[in-house]
Amino acid sequence: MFDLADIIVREQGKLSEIDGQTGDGDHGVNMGKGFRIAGERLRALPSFTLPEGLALLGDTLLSDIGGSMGPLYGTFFTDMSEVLDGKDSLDAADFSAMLAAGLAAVQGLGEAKPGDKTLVDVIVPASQAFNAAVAEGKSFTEALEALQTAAAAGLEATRDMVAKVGRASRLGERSRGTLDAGAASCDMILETLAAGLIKQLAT
Amino acid sequence: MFDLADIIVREQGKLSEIDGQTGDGDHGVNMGKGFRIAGERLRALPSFTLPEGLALLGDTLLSDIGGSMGPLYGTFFTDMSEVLDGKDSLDAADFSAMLAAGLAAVQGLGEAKPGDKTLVDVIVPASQAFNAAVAEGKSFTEALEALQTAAAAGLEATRDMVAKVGRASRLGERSRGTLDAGAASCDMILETLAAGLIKQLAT
Amino acid sequence: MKKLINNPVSVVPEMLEGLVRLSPGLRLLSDSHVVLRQTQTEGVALVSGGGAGHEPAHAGFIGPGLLHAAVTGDVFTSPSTDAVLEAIRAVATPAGVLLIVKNYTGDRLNFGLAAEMARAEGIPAEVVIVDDDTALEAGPENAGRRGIAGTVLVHKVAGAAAAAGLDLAAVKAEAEAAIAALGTMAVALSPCTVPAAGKPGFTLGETEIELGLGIHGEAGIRRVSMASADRLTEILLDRVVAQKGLRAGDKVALLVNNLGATPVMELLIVARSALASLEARGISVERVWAGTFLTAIDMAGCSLSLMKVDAARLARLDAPASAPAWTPGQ
Amino acid sequence: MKKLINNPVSVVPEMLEGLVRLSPGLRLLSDSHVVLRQTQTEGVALVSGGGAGHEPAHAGFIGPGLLHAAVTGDVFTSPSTDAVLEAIRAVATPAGVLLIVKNYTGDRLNFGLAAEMARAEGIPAEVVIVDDDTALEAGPENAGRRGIAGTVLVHKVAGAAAAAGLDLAAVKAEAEAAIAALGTMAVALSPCTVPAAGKPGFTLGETEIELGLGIHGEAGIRRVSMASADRLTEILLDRVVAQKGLRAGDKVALLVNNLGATPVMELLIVARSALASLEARGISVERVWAGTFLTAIDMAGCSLSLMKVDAARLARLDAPASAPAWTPGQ
Ligand SMILES: Nc1ncnc2c1ncn2[C@@H]1O[C@H](COP(=O)(O)OP(=O)(O)O)[C@@H](O)[C@H]1O
Ligand SMILES: Nc1ncnc2c1ncn2[C@@H]1O[C@H](COP(=O)(O)OP(=O)(O)O)[C@@H](O)[C@H]1O
Ligand SMILES: [Mg+2]
Ligand SMILES: [Mg+2]
Ligand SMILES: [Mg+2]
Ligand SMILES: [Mg+2]
Repeated sequence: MFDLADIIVREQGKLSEIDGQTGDGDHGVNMGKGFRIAGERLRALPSFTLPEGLALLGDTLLSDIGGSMGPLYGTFFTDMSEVLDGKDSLDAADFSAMLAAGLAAVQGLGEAKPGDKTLVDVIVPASQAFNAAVAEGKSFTEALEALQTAAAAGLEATRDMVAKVGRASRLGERSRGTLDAGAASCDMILETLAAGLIKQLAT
Repeated sequence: MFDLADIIVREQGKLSEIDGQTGDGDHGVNMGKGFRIAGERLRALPSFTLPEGLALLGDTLLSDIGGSMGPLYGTFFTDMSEVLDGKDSLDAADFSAMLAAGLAAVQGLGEAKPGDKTLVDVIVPASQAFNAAVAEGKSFTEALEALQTAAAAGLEATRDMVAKVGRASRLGERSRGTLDAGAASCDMILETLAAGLIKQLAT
Repeated sequence: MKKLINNPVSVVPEMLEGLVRLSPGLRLLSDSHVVLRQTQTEGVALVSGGGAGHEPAHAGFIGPGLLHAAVTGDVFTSPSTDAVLEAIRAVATPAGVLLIVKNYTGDRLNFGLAAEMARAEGIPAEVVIVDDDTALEAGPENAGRRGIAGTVLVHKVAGAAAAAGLDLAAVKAEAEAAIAALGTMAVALSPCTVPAAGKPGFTLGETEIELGLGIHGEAGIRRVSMASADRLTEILLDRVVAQKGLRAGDKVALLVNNLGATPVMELLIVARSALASLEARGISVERVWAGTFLTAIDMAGCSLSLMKVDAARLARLDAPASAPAWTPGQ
Repeated sequence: MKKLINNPVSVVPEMLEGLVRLSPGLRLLSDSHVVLRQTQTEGVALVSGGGAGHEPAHAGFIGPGLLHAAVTGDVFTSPSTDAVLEAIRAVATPAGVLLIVKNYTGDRLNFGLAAEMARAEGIPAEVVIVDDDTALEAGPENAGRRGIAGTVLVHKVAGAAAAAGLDLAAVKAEAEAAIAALGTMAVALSPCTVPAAGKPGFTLGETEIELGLGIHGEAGIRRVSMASADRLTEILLDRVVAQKGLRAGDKVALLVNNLGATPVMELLIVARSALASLEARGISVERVWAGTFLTAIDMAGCSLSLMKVDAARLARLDAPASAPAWTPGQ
């Protein structure tokens, strides 16, 4: 969880730069603020479980950052946390359910479909790759690695998309040719979460 | 008279540039507008005497241009014209009286003393030189030539003065080192008037 | 960046403090960026807001006959769901609350979620979405038209309807009808600078201007060469008139809005030009405003809004109202 | 130069036409740049004016309780004697006319000559000279302090005195006392561009600002590095307070004025800062305004004016008045 907060805070300049190409250039500012506050709150706790950490992150985004990412990522983390409620450690099935809940939250609120050039274009292929790996009998760790690869590819695929929702959609065809900012932060988030679990599973 | 209107219109860029160094850079705009309108009005007349021409110029400056130069040059020309009233041609005594009336008008209104860095610093030495030449028994033409030399020297002398009146006076010491805009236009006016008379006297 | 500020992170609280200090009828909800009336009234309460940087909007339009509260986010960033919910709670009456929201994803989500939460608490809450930016084609392929300066006229219509004692559904219906009757288009002569960014959001050449830009410095629909005030006015009005289907004989209200750094001299010249152009089109301007209503920080340029009016809507625009940034139309 | 204009030579007539079209109480004297009230009143009439480029001043302050007419010259150029005389004739009553003139040679000469001519025609006419720019040392070695934004408060005091039915000598005396009680200082973040010149009158570096500049883009008293709003406010107030001999316990009116291109956000931050600073000095701000009152075309920056008030002068500032650019103090 700390890794998650740290990477977003560290990479906020890059995220804003991506947002500046087709949006208003504040994605990193918004995300950085939310994750910095959440990180501080987490560090103040003696200890916390993953669902507790996710819940705190979701709450912070919802109550403190505003913008479009506050509610979208806020409910994303809140709903993921609810699926895991009470659990101290999680297995592949939990993780899959968690991703599904996060995706449902984002789509329920923002109504973005795959291909609309948003974070959905990272969540969808990432969770599909994870589920497919599990179905093929791969280990949890292998499935998480598949998720990482798919998330990065999903981000890369947003480059050639035309935005259909959000601020960038007003540019129409001119939104093609650059990565999507929300997809970029989502790739960081999913890859970092997966890396944390992989590390945990290895010990 | 046409020469007078034409030279001011032609040199307006230069006058504004001088004004820009210590004032607000509009002396040429103001003067150019007044002399252009007066020139058009004069050209529309079948014929006019010198006093009639000066009166029209004074009226135009007073009613159409505003700024500080409207009233100062306006009464300058109006009062010069009144001294000559009804005269068709003029001698050295008339010319001397005319300059005295012009100076009195400018000083009566603007209260500038010699050395204050204004057009007064051209009128005073120019009329003194003219009167001295006449007193020495020089011809009208020679006296006019003396006036031209003195006007130019008077202008040059404003360079080292500190403005005591008008917009530039707020700069204090910083107004030293550049010519005065009103003195520059006044030098043009007196030299051109004198040149016209010299030409007339030669024919 | 040269700005009369102390610190980019404190611009929002400091300017809100300045506003309430200068406006005896307003107060700041403690520890928040919610501004509200000193004394609340019966009947439907109106809440507006959005990112900061649009001053005097939105808090400048709080007062009798207009808004009851405004929620301000960071510069160009929607306020959080919690902040909106706080504002709703602070002004809620049994008659309910109408949220006037501009069409941006962030504003829609945060105001929309807050309205849901309010309803869950038993507060009747409804949302209207303003999408007056006719520079853009709306369609399924994008997020629809943005809400820009015409929002101020929606505040006024809804504020008068609420002050007249209408119920929530009726105030909402009048606001929605006003939105449907409204179109705006803007031209920028210069970009704007977000204090935290410290540099302009885009660059324009010496003689380049941008048509149909957004109020957050988002790209416009077209970059063109500088033209005369008359010509630019014509371009803006052509688009709004065509998109809103206005015809000779129609009656409209006209709002000439300073985007932030436009001198009064230029606004008056544009207003004169717009009035002449509309007259030539046979469109009757029943009311007109020219001033600083909803800005994009320090952007030079202006927007023109037209709202089609009938006698009833005109009466809403004319109804008595008093707020720091409101002036009666002429 | 990017400006919403049609032609530099037509900015003045076009903006005045825009203003009167937007202000039903005002009209333009035909073929002139004189704006006056639709209906004139009994009693002393007030005439103000000067070069254009200071919008909304001066014509924006015409109306009941304020001015009766304003004469506008070319941009930054005093109107001609004839134009001023026309305005005087148009509003003259048997009670006479008071001319409110800012201390510039051109304005003094043209308004002064016009007053003389009016008297010769039997119209009682008096002149007061506003010289509130405390940035400058006044003395026999210069033309004295300039008149700047505080002029607007002089309009208000004199306007209320005239509306109260005082005679010419008494209105003049109140105006002169108000001028003596008034000090202003400005800071510019950017130069201004005269439309006919097409380029800025001076240049400022990326982080340079100018203190004590004039409202025509004349040089200021000092060029310094950009500083915080709090610090700049302190510098301006230090000077005005010292020059006007203000002390703890004194009561003042405060005018925070936009020089042309300053966003509302920044004005509010400066206003907050000025109120806090004056409070810390023990000087009681009885009334405050923050807005666009008297500008230098498109200059970014602001001026702070303080007018010492007692109960009588405060009553003049509070007296009812209505003009396009006037708002009641808070
Ligand atoms: N309706 C939506 N559903 C999901 N994601 C969205 C939606 N609209 C925008 N986004 C995401 O939001 C990102 C921009 O976030 P951010 O810059 O923080 O907010 P804003 O656009 O309000 O400035 C986009 O890159 C996109 O991925
Ligand atoms: N009181 C005065 N008496 C005589 N001449 C003056 C006075 N004040 C200013 N001037 C002259 O006016 C000139 C500036 O004229 P101009 O630029 O047209 O007017 P403004 O200063 O109003 O812009 C100065 O260069 C100076 O010669
Ligand atoms: Mg963004
Ligand atoms: Mg000048
Ligand atoms: Mg944003
Ligand atoms: Mg001038």
